[in-house]
Amino acid sequence: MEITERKENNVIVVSVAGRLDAVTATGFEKHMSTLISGGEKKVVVDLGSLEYISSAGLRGILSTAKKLKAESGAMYFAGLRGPVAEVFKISGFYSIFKIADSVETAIKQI
Amino acid sequence: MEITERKENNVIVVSVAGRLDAVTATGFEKHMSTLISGGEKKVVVDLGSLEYISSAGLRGILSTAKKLKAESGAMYFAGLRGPVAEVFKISGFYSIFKIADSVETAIKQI
Amino acid sequence: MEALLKKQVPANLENLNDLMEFIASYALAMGFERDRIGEIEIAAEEALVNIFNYAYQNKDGATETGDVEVACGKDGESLIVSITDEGLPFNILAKADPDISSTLEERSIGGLGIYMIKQFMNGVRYNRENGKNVLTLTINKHRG
Amino acid sequence: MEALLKKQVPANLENLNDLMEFIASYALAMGFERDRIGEIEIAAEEALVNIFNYAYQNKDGATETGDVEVACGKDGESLIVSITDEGLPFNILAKADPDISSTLEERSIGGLGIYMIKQFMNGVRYNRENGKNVLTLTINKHRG
Ligand SMILES: Nc1ncnc2c1ncn2[C@@H]1O[C@H](COP(=O)(O)OP(=O)(O)O)[C@@H](O)[C@H]1O
Ligand SMILES: Nc1ncnc2c1ncn2[C@@H]1O[C@H](COP(=O)(O)OP(=O)(O)O)[C@@H](O)[C@H]1O
Repeated sequence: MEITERKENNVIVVSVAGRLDAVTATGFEKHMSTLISGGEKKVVVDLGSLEYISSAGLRGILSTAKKLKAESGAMYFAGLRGPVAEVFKISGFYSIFKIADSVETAIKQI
Repeated sequence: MEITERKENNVIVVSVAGRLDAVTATGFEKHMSTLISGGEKKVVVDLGSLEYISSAGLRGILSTAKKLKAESGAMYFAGLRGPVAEVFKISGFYSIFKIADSVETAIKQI
Repeated sequence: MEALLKKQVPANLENLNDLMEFIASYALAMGFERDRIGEIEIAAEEALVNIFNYAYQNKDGATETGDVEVACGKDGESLIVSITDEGLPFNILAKADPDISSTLEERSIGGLGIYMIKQFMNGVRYNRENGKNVLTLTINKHRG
Repeated sequence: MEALLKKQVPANLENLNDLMEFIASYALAMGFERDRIGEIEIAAEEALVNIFNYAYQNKDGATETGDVEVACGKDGESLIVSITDEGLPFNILAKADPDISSTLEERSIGGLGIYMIKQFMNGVRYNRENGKNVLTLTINKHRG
């Protein structure tokens, strides 16, 4: 897993590439936790280069979302494809999260 | 399936023997529905001679319970054993229904 | 899988008892105990009744006629029951379980059938082959 | 089941990547496609991580050491992955699925792992044999 970040106005775009699995999910969760503690309120998570996600990754996303919600923040996911989109679908994540086709759309709508 | 009935004061005791399955459950449901429409409010269902229950039987019980609840009635189950008790357990019926060891206890408590 | 016995009948409730007896007597011959046979019957009934009710529905929701085939066999000490229909593709493994912790008011009336299949069987396998659904249940002498 | 390959390692997260590669390369050799291999990896990861986390817990909740064995084999066109541990008895088929329709607030953080195993696999079988849990996953070239 590789995490890269950029800021566009008041929106932070976090791109997660590679594998979000039982080995790497803790790193993701900590990273996101630090962002939220640092005061970020508008988060776009770009999954366009994510190849693999298991329940550990979903768990990391769920707990991040709960933390952000507690701070009245907002989160968007963008760029989901193939297996990652499929996992989001069967886990019901499409109905609990805001999902945009592209990072640009997500930034506009957040 | 065989249904027999007796009344003790204002409590109706319905004994269901044999198999409560996809073939017989409709008969059970209709029978119970008639009782409830007839004004019975305290129902003890004696399952001591019930040998087999499938989801069709559970469905019949759930819809009976919902009808009775709508009429502010009360229902107790008594005499569960072996496979029937097991099915009640795994279906979570022990936590939504009142279950007594014996018909006598049920009549007292209802 | 050895010692295969098959039975093919039209997929409707009238044939349930025959199919149940067919399966139960095979299990009995293999030396399964009475309570475990009850669990096998429940699982088989749930799968069969679903085929009767849902597999042969057409677009208008009307049920068309179709057959169901039940095969019994052994795999070592285990009983294998496989159920085949030519209806709509349907994978019970992928079907989410009902919420069994909800209250009576919240509880929906259905959804317990597939749940019980998974509870009672040791193995559940779904294959879609040549336009057929093949559900294979593997059952050990004890639920385990 | 033919062409069996086995790998036995201590049941901890450090060995996850090795086991995943072992399974993925077997599936690749059988001609499975990339996306389907991803689904197999998810299922295997979920089962393995649960064994790392829960199987060897003692009464005090502390995790003791123990091994896990992964075996890959074929059954015709299907891949068979069987995972064996000597931990607490645990049958994933009997585990109720999470409620995936609840809202973010209501949703619990866990419980999705076993659900995904059932979603992605064609067959799931659990046996408890001689103090061992044997989980056997049957996987066709395509999920459907
Ligand atoms: N063979 C099948 N074909 C299509 N849909 C099915 C089939 N079996 C079950 N289903 C669907 O799965 C649901 C759950 O089935 P089940 O757990 O047996 O409970 P119930 O039939 O009481 O609702 C059914 O309501 C139906 O929508
Ligand atoms: N091998 C195992 N032994 C004992 N308990 C287990 C085992 N695997 C899973 N469990 C139990 O089943 C639950 C659900 O597992 P799972 O669906 O993988 O989600 P999660 O591990 O994220 O909670 C776990 O929380 C645990 O209580």
